[in-house]
Amino acid sequence: MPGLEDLYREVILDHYRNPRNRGELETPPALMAEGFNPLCGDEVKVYVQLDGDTITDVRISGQGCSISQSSASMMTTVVIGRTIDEARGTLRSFKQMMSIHEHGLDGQDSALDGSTEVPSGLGDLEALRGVVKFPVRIKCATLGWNTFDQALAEADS
Amino acid sequence: MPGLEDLYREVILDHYRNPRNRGELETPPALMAEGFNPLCGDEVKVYVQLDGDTITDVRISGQGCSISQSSASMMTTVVIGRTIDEARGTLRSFKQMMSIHEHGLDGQDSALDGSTEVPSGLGDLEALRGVVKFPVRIKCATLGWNTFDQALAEADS
Amino acid sequence: MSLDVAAVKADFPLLAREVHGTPIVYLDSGATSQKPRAVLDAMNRYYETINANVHRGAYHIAELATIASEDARRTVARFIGAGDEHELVFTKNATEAINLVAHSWGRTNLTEGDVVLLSLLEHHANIVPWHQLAEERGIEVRWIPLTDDGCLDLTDLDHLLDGVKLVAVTAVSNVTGAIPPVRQLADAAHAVGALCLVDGSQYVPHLATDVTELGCDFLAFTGHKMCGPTGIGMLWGRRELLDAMPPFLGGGEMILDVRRDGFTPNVVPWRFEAGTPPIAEMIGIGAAVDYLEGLGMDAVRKHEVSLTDYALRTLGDRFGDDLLIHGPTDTTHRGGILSMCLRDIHAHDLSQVLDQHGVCVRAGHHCAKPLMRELGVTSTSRASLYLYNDESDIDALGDALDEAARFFDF
Amino acid sequence: MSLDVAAVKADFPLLAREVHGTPIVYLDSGATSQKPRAVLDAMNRYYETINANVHRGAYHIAELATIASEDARRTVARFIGAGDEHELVFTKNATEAINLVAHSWGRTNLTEGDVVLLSLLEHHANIVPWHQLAEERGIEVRWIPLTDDGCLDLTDLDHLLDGVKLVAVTAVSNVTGAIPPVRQLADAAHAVGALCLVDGSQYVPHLATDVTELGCDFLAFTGHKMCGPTGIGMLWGRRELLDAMPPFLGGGEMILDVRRDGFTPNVVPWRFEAGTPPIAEMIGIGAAVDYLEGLGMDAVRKHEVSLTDYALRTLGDRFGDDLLIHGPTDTTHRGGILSMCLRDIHAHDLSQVLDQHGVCVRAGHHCAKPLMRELGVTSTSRASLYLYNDESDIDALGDALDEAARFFDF
Ligand SMILES: Cc1ncc(COP(=O)(O)O)c(C=O)c1O
Ligand SMILES: Cc1ncc(COP(=O)(O)O)c(C=O)c1O
Repeated sequence: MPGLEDLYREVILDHYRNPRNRGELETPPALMAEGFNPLCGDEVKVYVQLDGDTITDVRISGQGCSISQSSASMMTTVVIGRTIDEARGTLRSFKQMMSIHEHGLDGQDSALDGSTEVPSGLGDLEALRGVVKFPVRIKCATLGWNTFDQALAEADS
Repeated sequence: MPGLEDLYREVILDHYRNPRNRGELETPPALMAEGFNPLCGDEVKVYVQLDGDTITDVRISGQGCSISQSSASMMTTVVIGRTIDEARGTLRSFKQMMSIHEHGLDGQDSALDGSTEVPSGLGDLEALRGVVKFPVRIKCATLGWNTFDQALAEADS
Repeated sequence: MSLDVAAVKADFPLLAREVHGTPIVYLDSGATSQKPRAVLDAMNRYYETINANVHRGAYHIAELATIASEDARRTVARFIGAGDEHELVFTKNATEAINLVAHSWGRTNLTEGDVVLLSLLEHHANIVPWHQLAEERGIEVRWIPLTDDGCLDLTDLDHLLDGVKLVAVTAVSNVTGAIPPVRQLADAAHAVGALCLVDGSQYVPHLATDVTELGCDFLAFTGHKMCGPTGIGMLWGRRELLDAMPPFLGGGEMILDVRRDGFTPNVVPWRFEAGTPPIAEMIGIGAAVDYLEGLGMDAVRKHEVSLTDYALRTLGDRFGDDLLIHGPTDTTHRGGILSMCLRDIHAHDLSQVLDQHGVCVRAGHHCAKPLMRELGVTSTSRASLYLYNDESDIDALGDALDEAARFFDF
Repeated sequence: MSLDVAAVKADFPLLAREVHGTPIVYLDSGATSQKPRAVLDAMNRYYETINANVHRGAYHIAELATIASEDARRTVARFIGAGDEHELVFTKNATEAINLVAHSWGRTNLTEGDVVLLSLLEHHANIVPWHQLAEERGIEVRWIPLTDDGCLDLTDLDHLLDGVKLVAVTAVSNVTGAIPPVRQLADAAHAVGALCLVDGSQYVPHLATDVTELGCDFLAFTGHKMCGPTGIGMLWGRRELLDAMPPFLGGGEMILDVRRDGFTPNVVPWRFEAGTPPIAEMIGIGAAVDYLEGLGMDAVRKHEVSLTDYALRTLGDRFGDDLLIHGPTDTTHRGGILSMCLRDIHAHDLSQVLDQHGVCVRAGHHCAKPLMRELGVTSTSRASLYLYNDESDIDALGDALDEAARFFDF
């Protein structure tokens, strides 16, 4: 039976209390996407500033629970300074970690044959691993990431 | 547990084997209505010839099971020669006899408070009383009658 | 007659279970109620002894299944004070019931510029079908505003009713518990030649219901919130209205005849029940109504009012301004629904901590986003009461809220 | 692997009952199947241990309910060979599934003069929704005729396909058991740029199903005919098609956002599942699929083919020309459905006598009136077989037919 300490790891609470990179960026030049968590009504806006292929800045606005806020906050610290491809690689790894129980709970990206391997190399983000034991909260953890992904998609189009 | 003999009384089988007043009448002057039993697909046409308020002839065409055919056949023998009002009285009595279990199985005329008294004075028609023990067959027994009623309704309009 | 809650609780198998090592405290009946054993037994009995398709079989168990399911229709019709059971249509849930009205009555009677008047208390089920009609037909969706305490603001009603063809309102808000004056709204609608649809999803399970007293033209409600199974909802409509409405879904059961070039629809209610009906679920909802009638709806309501009083009072005492409970404070004008915000702890986090203490509440927008925006929140934690809850459940909620306040105290 | 029918029979509680003092002989699975104990147990377990509304609760039993019901979606998707469970939409029955396509895809893609091509084998569920669209939009409903032995006459197919946007056919006739060449029809439809909807209501319960092999774009089927509960049906559709289709019913669950002035629909499949889903029923159909997969669909089919062979042979021997059984005689091209006429005894009378001997068959038009007219009958008595039937059931049917012939021998 998973307990609260599996979910609310200290680093998560820290990012929740002190979210990094909150705010907005001017659009354009920044890209922006808006995401909803249909379960709880949370809305998040993710702003992405690119310089060529490099992500030079990311800002988060909107409300959310500790999991969605801290996950988005950690994300900003990981992707700023990376290339789009690198960021997408991290996104994939993160979502793979989250996908263990996600199929069936998320409309966007689950497959019938969910792999059960947990990718490594996510740093602080691995603190979110406990979320998979609380399937309903997976959507919270991935909200910022999916919205970030949407913003990047605009760069392609 | 009701048995077949409750349903297939001799007089019923007799009317089934030898249906009275089968055929058609020219319309106009005769009135005609068409009825469906949505359960089995049976279709019946009832022709009614009036002279003023008096029913001078009734004819039945179409197919049906023993219950619907014999009920319609018996009906013709009872209503020919009667006034419209008299025929409607018999119709009411007959449907009351049939309504004991009918509510809920029939869309047209049942009430929440189905009376449980069985009217008398229906003559041969009382042989159909056993049908109420077979609720699905009630629609068979009333098909000709309801169609007759519809034909009469045209006289009003 | 008052409710013997201990006995009632014992009727519900799920309430005997534990979660995370503590007895469950189920406070989410606004989302779905638990089911008494009598309801499960009735459905099992159907499946084990008379399972057969209805209306079309001349054999014994098919007759018994037909009678049992149509008996349920009569039972439910009587429960809501309908004089004619043909006015009661079974759907899959309350949502389909409202969509049925929007498709069949709405698309026949509403044209561009016609107004459907909703309240800001509505559940998405009573919003989206009208938005869809607005997109498709250019009807206008207009909103009855709220007062500060979350009731309907009817000061401007005359003006709001201009051009209105349908007033569609909930009888109990699933967020604030507010009970709008449905009768007044129905009368006002009729006075301008409009109809009134009532969303009774949160009303019928909790208050004695009489469609004549409500004065409405349509009443939608749902089985799973009233001790019945999932997979069944109900639409009551006035007979003349239903009789004049075209079919919605097409298929078996709803026809009198089908030809290569067209079809002849059946009479009501079957006209609106295309395909194999939810037979076991009809029998289940019949058993649920029998169960509720056995307890008496007045006793149920009385119990819930006094429990809501207890909750508002004790939680107010314990948490003061730290705990915001939305909605009217006069419990005679509200249902047992408590939408809470504890300080600035997010509803998801709050309900997660509550869950660790066995306390089940709902976190989110409760499918009422326009109302949430009006209340200035994106989500709340909602505790909703029913006949099997008692003061110990409220106390457990208070204890768990205490724990949450401590856990997130930074 | 072959079927141990005695063991299978023992899994179905209802089959142990008697009617009129004799053991029941259930031959009406084409109308609805009996349910194995495992299915009832799964639903009871849900109600007794994890009953909660899905997708919206952060508490433990709500999570378990969400996982269990979404697991069922995956189970059913796999059962029909769908690579992506998001292609599987739960409805209330097969009828709603077809109506969903007619409303969402049909009203978006079909305009006046477009043709929907049906076969004369269709059930009303796959006729009336298109008639409704014909009335509303002026589309044309066109019919594939039949050969003398009740199969589809495809000699003129090229010509029939002119102007066709959708071919909608049953995979097994519920009256004659005929199995049309669905793959050929789907390929022919695609060749002219049309889509193909398959009504799998009588197919999925009886034959191993693979949507890729069928080659269709939509597949509708229904829970209660495949050992599952009432109140649930399924629509499978190709992902690109579903993704592009607008919502049908509006309400909770099917939205991402709702504002005063509009709404944003959810992704598939939830976009098409408005309101509280049939949760217990989803879990029930998942358990039904587990049950069927445990036996193996190839074994089920093999058993039914050999039992149909036995029936055609022994009944032919006993009754000769007195008993007309409609449909193809080659059992590799038909399902276990036997529509019978015994001399000129009306189907209602025949089935009534059969019932007195415990034999349950369906009498009527089987919701396929255009086909009945084509066959030149208003009703037939239909015996339909399933995995729990054996030769003794066929023998009992023969004995009861004998009695009926005697009873009505005048
Ligand atoms: C071929 C066929 N299609 C569709 C249906 C409709 O199924 P349901 O009544 O469950 O919607 C049936 C059964 O009644 C059927 O046999
Ligand atoms: C007020 C109200 N209306 C409608 C509904 C919809 O009910 P269902 O989801 O059973 O269709 C609900 C519950 O979800 C509700 O609370």
